[in-house]
Amino acid sequence: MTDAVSGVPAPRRFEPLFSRRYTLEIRQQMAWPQQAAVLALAVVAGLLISGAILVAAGVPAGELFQEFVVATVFDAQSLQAVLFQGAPMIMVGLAAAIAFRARYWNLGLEGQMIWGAIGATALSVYDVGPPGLRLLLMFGVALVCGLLWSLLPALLRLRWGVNEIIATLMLNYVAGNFLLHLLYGAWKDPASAFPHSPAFQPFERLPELLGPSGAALGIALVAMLGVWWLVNLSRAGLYLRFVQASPPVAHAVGVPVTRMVLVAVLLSGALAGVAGFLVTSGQEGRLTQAFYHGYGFSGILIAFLARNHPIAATVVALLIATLFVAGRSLQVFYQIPFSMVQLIQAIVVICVASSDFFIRHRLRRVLPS
Amino acid sequence: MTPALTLRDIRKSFDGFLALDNAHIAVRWGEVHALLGENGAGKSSLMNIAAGLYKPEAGELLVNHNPVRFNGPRDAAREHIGMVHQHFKLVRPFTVAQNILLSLPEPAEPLSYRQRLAEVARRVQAQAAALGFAIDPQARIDQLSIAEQQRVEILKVLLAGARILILDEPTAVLTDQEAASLLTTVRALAREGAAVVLVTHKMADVKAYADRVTVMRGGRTVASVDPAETPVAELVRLTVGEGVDDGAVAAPRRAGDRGAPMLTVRELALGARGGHRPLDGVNLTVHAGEIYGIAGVGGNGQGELAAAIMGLSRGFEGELRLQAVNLLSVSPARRRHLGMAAIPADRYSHALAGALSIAENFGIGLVHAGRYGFSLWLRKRRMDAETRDAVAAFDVQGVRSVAQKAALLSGGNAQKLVLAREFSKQPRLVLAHSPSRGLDVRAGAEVHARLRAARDAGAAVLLISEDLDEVLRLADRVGVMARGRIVAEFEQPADRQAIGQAMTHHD
Amino acid sequence: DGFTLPGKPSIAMLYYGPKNDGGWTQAFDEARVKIEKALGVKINFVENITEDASVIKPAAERFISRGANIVIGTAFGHSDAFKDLAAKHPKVAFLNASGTTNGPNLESFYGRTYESQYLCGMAAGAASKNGKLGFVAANPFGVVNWTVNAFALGAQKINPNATVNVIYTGTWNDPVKERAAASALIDQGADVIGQHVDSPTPQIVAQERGVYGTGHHRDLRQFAPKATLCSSVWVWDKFLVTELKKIIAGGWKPAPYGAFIPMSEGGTDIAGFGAAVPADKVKLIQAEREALLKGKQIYAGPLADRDGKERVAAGQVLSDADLWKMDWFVKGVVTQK
Amino acid sequence: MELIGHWIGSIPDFAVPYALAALGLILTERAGVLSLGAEGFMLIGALAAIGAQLAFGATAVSLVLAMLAASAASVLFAIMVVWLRMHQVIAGLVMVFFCQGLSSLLGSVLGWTNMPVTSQGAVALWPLSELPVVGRLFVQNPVVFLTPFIFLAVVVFLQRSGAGLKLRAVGENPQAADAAGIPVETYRFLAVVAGAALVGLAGAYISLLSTKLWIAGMTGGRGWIAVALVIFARWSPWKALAGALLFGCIEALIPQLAAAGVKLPQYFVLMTPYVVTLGVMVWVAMGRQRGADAQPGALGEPYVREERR
Ligand SMILES: Nc1ncnc2c1ncn2[C@@H]1O[C@H](COP(=O)(O)OP(=O)(O)OP(=O)(O)O)[C@@H](O)[C@H]1O
Ligand SMILES: Nc1ncnc2c1ncn2[C@@H]1O[C@H](COP(=O)(O)OP(=O)(O)OP(=O)(O)O)[C@@H](O)[C@H]1O
Ligand SMILES: [Mg+2]
Ligand SMILES: [Mg+2]
Repeated sequence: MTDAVSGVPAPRRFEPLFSRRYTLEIRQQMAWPQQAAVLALAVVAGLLISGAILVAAGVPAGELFQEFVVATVFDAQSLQAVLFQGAPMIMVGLAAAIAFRARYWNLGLEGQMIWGAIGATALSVYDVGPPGLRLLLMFGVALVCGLLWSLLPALLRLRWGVNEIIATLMLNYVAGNFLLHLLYGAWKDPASAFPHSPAFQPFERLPELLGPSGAALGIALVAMLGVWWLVNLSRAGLYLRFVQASPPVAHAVGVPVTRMVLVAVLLSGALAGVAGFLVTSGQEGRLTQAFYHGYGFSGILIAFLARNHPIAATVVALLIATLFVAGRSLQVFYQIPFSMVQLIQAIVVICVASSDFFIRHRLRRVLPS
Repeated sequence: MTPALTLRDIRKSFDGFLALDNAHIAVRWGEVHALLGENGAGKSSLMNIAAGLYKPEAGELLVNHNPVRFNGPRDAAREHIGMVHQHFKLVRPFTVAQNILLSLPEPAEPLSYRQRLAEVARRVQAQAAALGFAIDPQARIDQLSIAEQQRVEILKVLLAGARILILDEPTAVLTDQEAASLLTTVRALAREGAAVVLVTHKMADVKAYADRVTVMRGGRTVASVDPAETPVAELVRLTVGEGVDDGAVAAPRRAGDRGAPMLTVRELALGARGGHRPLDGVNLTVHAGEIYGIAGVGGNGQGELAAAIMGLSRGFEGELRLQAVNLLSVSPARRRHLGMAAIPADRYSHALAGALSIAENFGIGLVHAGRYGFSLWLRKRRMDAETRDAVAAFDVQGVRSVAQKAALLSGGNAQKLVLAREFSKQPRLVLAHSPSRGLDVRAGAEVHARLRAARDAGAAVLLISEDLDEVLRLADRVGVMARGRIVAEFEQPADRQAIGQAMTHHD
Repeated sequence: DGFTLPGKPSIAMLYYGPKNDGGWTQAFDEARVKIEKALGVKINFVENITEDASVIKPAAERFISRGANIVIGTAFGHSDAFKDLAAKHPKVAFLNASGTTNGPNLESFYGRTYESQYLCGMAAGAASKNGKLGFVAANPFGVVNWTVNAFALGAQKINPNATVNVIYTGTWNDPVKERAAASALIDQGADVIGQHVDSPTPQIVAQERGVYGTGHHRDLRQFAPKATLCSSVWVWDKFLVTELKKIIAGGWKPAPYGAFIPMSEGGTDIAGFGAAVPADKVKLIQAEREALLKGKQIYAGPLADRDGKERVAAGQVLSDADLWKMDWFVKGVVTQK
Repeated sequence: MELIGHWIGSIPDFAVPYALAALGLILTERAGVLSLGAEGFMLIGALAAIGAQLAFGATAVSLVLAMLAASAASVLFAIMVVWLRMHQVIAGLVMVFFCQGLSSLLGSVLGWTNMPVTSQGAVALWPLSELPVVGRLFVQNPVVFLTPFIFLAVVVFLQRSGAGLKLRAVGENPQAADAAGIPVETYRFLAVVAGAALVGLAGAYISLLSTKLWIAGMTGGRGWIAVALVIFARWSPWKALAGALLFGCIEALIPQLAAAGVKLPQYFVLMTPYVVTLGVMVWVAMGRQRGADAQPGALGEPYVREERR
């Protein structure tokens, strides 16, 4: 019968790997202990690969643990450094998480940080407001400036569907150049004529609270609680969950989708603006050229790794800060190039992101061919 | 007659859900073999396995007595198996010829792309003519009607050399005439020696066109019988099992029982004048305390009308009033506040967020009104408690906890959850679009009962359904929709024949 | 009094960029090797310490916690962090290149690059046929502006009508922008390209286009042997070896406003003369160099800016403070603003 | 007039990397894979070209090796998005980060940083090169002259070949493509790898043919502009070419104006490429008609055969 049929037999085609024995299916839900196990395995895998690279680069294998764990976490000074770096990281992590919850790719965290810092610094440069309130005002203005800078791409996206990934990214470059414009122009430090703003007055710097990073960390933790409240305990959080799950469903069941996206994006911008304030007022003590470098990317990774959960984001931010500090220490003592530290971070993230595959899919054994 | 395709003891599960267990079917050359079963019985899954798209976990596939294993549709095509899927597998921005070229095996002699397209176009026209219709190979898929798209699918399968044809619910989207013509063609193919599997819900089609029928229920094959010797009642019993009765047709309400006009639609239109107009001046009025049923072949503007009422999209012209309020200018949230309830056709696109919990999906309906706290505070506990009550009241089954994902509910129970939410406030207007689609008979009957109850409580119910039986069973008044307008209205009891006429012969 | 190390010297350097950046940082790395030899000590270093307190402090703290007692920074952006660190670690000596902060155990230092760039300008003026010079600069502020002006003044010493067209690229190290700038300048007729950016790109472009150039940071003849007339180079080792010896000897007193090193004490110098500079002009340049070593001042009055406004009165010398703030240009300099 | 001539002559150096990168991205994205990793692949291509040139000294060989290197890096991306079905935006971002780290690490470890190379110089396309004003447009390195042909080849492949049809089908509707027997994963994988080769070529152009040396992070955001270009070219190669030319014109004009001493606010000028990108995106978005959207139907969606849709 077959022979009588028309048509030419097709040659054998390359079939994807595994397809003969296994089939891929979407897994609706994985119990959280299992999820945690997969995640932990992924992190371990990432660290093992990284460790192998470091050993190949000349770090004695025996000292890796010492450097990464003992010297970083159990050393008061390093812990201080972790917290110092951690506070703005938490802020950008939260900022990214809240935007992603509205399905909005805010890659403009750095631009919003820049504007937050510019806003805060303007008060210092032009001496606005009484000294007693200055810090509070700087905080507020940074918040508003970050928010306003995130408004433009949000409106473009909501009004005309302009891709926000590109728009926010391009606006980072615009903000960065505007920052240079100020620092090489009107705001150049008259004391040294160097391209950074005049140093802040003592009352414009975040005070020490249980250590140099205490105040910044305090603000970050309050922000974390606020975001957690918003997404978990408030009605807006419920709306936001619908927007994240499915915008068409959200719209149909009466969630004000546009307004929720706008709220989330503006909040994201505001948090990033405050992050800019934390760095300038808490760490640098003035507006500098490159204070924001790397935060945008870190924020996105933090949010992704934390599954956009505010408390998880805080933990992940501190872990990433630890990785940075440990990386710096490797850099210092083993002449490991910084790019290797960057590479290691990328590898850990790739491993964790890949582990998602096992959380969201299942390979089911089928009849072999 | 020799067996063409045999599937034996097939097992298949999806994410832990056993969709097929011990399923079989044996199709012979030269026969039209009907595959009958309720929604979710596993018909499509079984046929997807035969077409090489899904892989079975256990069981055997035989073509002409030879065991085969498929790694993909290509392998099935090599065994001359071709399938027209329930949801068409066409690339919309491509032309007919391009779509067909995609699934053809590489030609033996080297031809340029252009030559191959020309060759395909020629064969398309020839094959179409042989089947008794015409089609433009250069037309883009998104410009074709559903029936035309289906013809493209059939041509695709035939031109790829298929001799074992699987048609998954081909008549569901066709008018009676179109369906009749398709099934006649199918019979002719079988007479020429092909083997045809016809997946369907329609007993009449089985009786009229099938040589043999296999019945599935709950993922198993329950019987394989000769339709000519089996009465319809027996076929129904085989498909749905014992003891289901949705026959309770309440007496329709007479004009005198109706309340004031609730929903008024005047000259509702969508699309550019002169161009394609999915809605082209719809006029209808639904009164309080009545069910107005809209019958019609799918794709005649029903989806757009539902979208207009629910507020899913913009760009509508004309008038759409709930009592005095013009709905077209208010948001879905406001519409709900005004007392609209909606049961959309596609649950997971427009009613339920599968990734969220049952409680959230229920609570979202009342949260706007401030029932579960104000904007900065969500009264979760109250929401959970009320969800539990509603789930019990509406008999939503398979709920282990209200915190479980809505996506884990089966189709019928998901629909009951939608109903529970939509009827949690006394609605004044209910829009129900194909509310029992994808539900088994029992669940469908419950949905119908709820709609009647809403009507009896004084709501205006607009029922849009492609299932004429459903409309006739529920509606107090029937409007027929065709080409984007209501072409006829009938008072109940309506003449089924006349409605069928109106659905297809208009202007 | 003065600062005395508590123990044996242990030196650490914080590099702003990667050690092989071809410019600023590489100059320090080359100096490090020489200093190690001269002092007989091993110097630890770490790369990519950007101008970011959260990066600088942990790195420095790490070194200090493992025994470093002399820490050398290499960026003006390290200044504030070094100020804090110096206050926190009074037993550690801090040095910072191009820094702005000083203290009892902290000294910033920088070279008077205008001296060497002046000589480069002379070479450029001598090699130029049409007197149209180009200059690729990074960002417009004091330390860059003074090299631009010195370059122009040097060129005008040879050719009074020489003009300098300057393009600021806005970044220190973007070879793509530097190439575009250098090409555009050559398109506009410039036949010698000076530079104050980090990469050797302007020299490479000059060589490709068959014109000349003068380098900055390091001897750039390795990149463009035909084109590079000479380079303004850092000789950090000369200054640092002396300064480190002072620190090790004990009783070190950092300069209260930082060490602003003239060519005679290290800091900068010029390297190499391409064949394109005529021998007599080479002699002239050598003579000027000797004069500078003896204390000749470049920014000596009377000196007016390009708008004719007097900037340095006759008999005066521009103060260091005014040098750092220089935001004006001498006659013949064409800039974007 | 003089200025215009020089300006026109320097346009290709800016436009060609954008054009090639955008073309590579179109090839990838037409198969339904959203590729945000362009910046990373460009860096890898740029580094590899310099390394190869230092080792072998033959421009053509270096360009080919650069393309291979970028393709090799993209295999990781392909594994992530095609096999592991990772979120494509995240995978792209991670890829950029990874390639930044890898390229600057290798660049410094292998000693390729700041090592100038000589490569194939400009050739004149006589007699066009003798034309007044626009003549300089025809004195360029050979890759510039090759670029239109590369475009033509890709357009012919996409629009006039069976494999191109299949690739687009995979990007429009992988369910349908799969049912038609097209190996979806294979096509996507190859589209990623082939697209990355072109993106790598763009990077190699910058390092090997334009700058002639490697410095870490030297692409400076140009990969992102290419991503934007693809979006506002609505995935059409010819429109992307036009967009790349527009960008080339603007970027080439800036230094020319500066060299001519035109007074411009420096840092605002440096913003222009980004502001223009944004402006064009808004303009395209505002003018876009409903339904007339050329975005591949399944862009960014991972395909799982047995997934219910
Ligand atoms: N790809 C899939 N992923 C998960 N579940 C699936 C998938 N395909 C089918 N199912 C489930 O398997 C069961 C059988 O579905 P199938 O589509 O085969 O039914 P059917 O008989 O064709 O129904 P219908 O008449 O609605 O087409 C259903 O419960 C369905 O939800
Ligand atoms: N970029 C182009 N430049 C010039 N002509 C083109 C171009 N693209 C398509 N065409 C012309 O338009 C006609 C339509 O193209 P074709 O049918 O091959 O593609 P298509 O399937 O319509 O592609 P798509 O739907 O993705 O646009 C072709 O005959 C070709 O001559
Ligand atoms: Mg089915
Ligand atoms: Mg077309």
